[in-house]
Amino acid sequence: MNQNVTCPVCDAVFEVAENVELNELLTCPDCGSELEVVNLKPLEVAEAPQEEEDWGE
Amino acid sequence: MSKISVSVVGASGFAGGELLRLLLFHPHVEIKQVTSERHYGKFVHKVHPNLRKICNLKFTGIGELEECDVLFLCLPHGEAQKQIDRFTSLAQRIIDLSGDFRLNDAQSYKRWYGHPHTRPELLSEFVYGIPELYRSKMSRARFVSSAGCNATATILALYPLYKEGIAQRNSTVTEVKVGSSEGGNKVSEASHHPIRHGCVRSFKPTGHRHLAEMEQELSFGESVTIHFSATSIEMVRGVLATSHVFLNRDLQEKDIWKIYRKYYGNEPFIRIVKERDGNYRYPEPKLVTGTNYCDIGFELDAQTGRLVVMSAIDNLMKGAAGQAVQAFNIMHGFAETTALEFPGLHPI
Amino acid sequence: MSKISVSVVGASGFAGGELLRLLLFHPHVEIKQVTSERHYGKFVHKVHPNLRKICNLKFTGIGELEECDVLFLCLPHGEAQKQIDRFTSLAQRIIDLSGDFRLNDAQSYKRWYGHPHTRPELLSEFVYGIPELYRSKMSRARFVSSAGCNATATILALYPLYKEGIAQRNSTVTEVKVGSSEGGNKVSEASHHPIRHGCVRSFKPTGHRHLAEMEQELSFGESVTIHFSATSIEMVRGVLATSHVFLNRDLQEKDIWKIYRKYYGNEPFIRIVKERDGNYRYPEPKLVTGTNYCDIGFELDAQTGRLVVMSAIDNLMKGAAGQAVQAFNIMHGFAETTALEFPGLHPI
Repeated sequence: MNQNVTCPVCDAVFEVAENVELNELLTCPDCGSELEVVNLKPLEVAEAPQEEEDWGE
Repeated sequence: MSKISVSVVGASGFAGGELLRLLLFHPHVEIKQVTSERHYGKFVHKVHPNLRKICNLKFTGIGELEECDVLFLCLPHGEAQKQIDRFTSLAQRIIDLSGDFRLNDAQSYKRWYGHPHTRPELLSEFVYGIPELYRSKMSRARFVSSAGCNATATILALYPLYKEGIAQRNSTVTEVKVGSSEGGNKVSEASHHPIRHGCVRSFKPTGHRHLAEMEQELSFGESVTIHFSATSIEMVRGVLATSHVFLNRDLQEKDIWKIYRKYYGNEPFIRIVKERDGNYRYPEPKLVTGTNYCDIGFELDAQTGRLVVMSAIDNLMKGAAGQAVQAFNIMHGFAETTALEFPGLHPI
Repeated sequence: MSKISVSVVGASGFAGGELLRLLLFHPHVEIKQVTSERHYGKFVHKVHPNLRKICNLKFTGIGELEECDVLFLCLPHGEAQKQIDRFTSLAQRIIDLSGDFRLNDAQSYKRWYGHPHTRPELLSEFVYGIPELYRSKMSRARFVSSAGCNATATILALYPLYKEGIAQRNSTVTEVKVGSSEGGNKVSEASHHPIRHGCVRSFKPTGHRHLAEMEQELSFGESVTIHFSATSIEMVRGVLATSHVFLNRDLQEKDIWKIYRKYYGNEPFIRIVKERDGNYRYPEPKLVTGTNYCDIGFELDAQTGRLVVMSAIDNLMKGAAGQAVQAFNIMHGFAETTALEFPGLHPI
């Protein structure tokens, strides 16, 4: 049975596979943020650090 | 299910051509007549070359209009008002793409267009043409007045914020960057290629007519002022509206996401585009070219309470013909995306 | 009728993205897997933003490929050759969009690509991917090798003239004007915007690889030479091939019309565009952007016997993904225009 998790960045609620592992990286389907599983029971995610690529002029 | 007979009045312009492109592929539509005085008797594909080998219709004259189920009006400013009785006698439903019946209030029309409306009593008969705001009224409407392109982009960006009352009402500054097709197919010195090419032209720093619709739709009973400017850039189709909204309370990014999701989460033609990486992190007009999408993105400056909202549309699609077909689908109970499925091109 | 299961190998490039755009709207197709090593695990719409809200697929790895009915290969040069046995074991039919299996003759491959072909015995198994030339062979084929974009535009323009034998075989001069998307999505100094913008860059005055296919398809058993050059201009999608053909007999304009009508009169994707007035009198690449059309026009200089033939395509559509889907439709007996109905935009 899949579990639901809430994205800390945009508050979207999305489904995650039941066998998700600690420190696994997920992508929020709404805002695309990279999230890291920081706790399994209860399931918790936090924003994964992303290096800032340059973009634009 | 028998097809809906549709005629397009004034179909030689860019919006009329785009409408034909969509209607020719609409499964429930039979195009009956297509009028243009200037191109009377000519093949439609002579004026709309993308319809070569697809459409063998010829332009007929407005005087030869016959009865049909739905009339789309793509006439120059003021013409729809003049001939409205004739049109309403010919068709059960009318979708007007001009500005004639967009405003609910005759005084506001006179203020913005400089002359009084000739049929003020009809203004309230027309539903304002943004489905995301008036879907239920539209489903029962006989007349719809399609919204202006800049107005559509700006209203869709600001509507949730003004409805929730989190914006300082009279502080929003909006600047649209627009393409040359907004001027229509009438040629002028200013649109002559060697002059127009590469322009970053501040053609309306103040007093743009579409302001009337924005203030009408964002007022919710209390007067509101939007500080609006328009700049044309090196583009044919496309509008990017950049709105600077000054919030009246402390909010976080997540709160803004929640508000937009609340209003637009289930909308088939609105996408929230706000990404941390990649080449297209905020709405980009070229990506919605030919589609009926309005992409909306934002960034919150927490220190100053300024929320920058970006909205991108194709002025000929969500800003004109696409939105008119969306309204047509709602008025007839068809799936709203019918004939509006084109996803856009990348790269373009 | 159950759907055809299709996987796209190497789908993060421009051609792969265009293929997905078409296949996602193909009524008989079920997309099974989409591979990209570089973007493994990412949403497809991160790389192809026009597929936002339309496709929730994620890229998988080539190592995880499973059996399916049809494999589209969009791999870099040489990769299809290397892994062909694995691919033929996974799928009944293969459509390869690379240049690996375009040439029938191993010697010619070595001459043009500078290294020997690793699986020459398979070359004759692949049908060359221009449906207008090989429709019946394609309908029975297991493998098809999609044609190059410049080659497609040039071959379709010249084929009727060479087949009828009215051209001086080794005198034709062809110059293609092309857009930046031909270079694919790999970035380079030369494609850096401040450098690439506004270029009229003679990047291949001689020795363009696609020449091999042109000479192969226009030879009819006797060797032929096409004098070919390529110039990139301010455009993203599009090819305009301008061919100067020196006729070997006195002919009039209507003879040329007759020849083109004889070969292409019933072709769904070829339009003869030659008009005396209007803004688009000869083929215009921007008008076929996003479509599978090849527009062909011509002008005869009776004094000198020079026939100028102009042909316009979208290099990502008729020059790649569109033509691959056209072949797919033929191989499966579907209507050839299935999922290829988009008429193009005007103005654009």
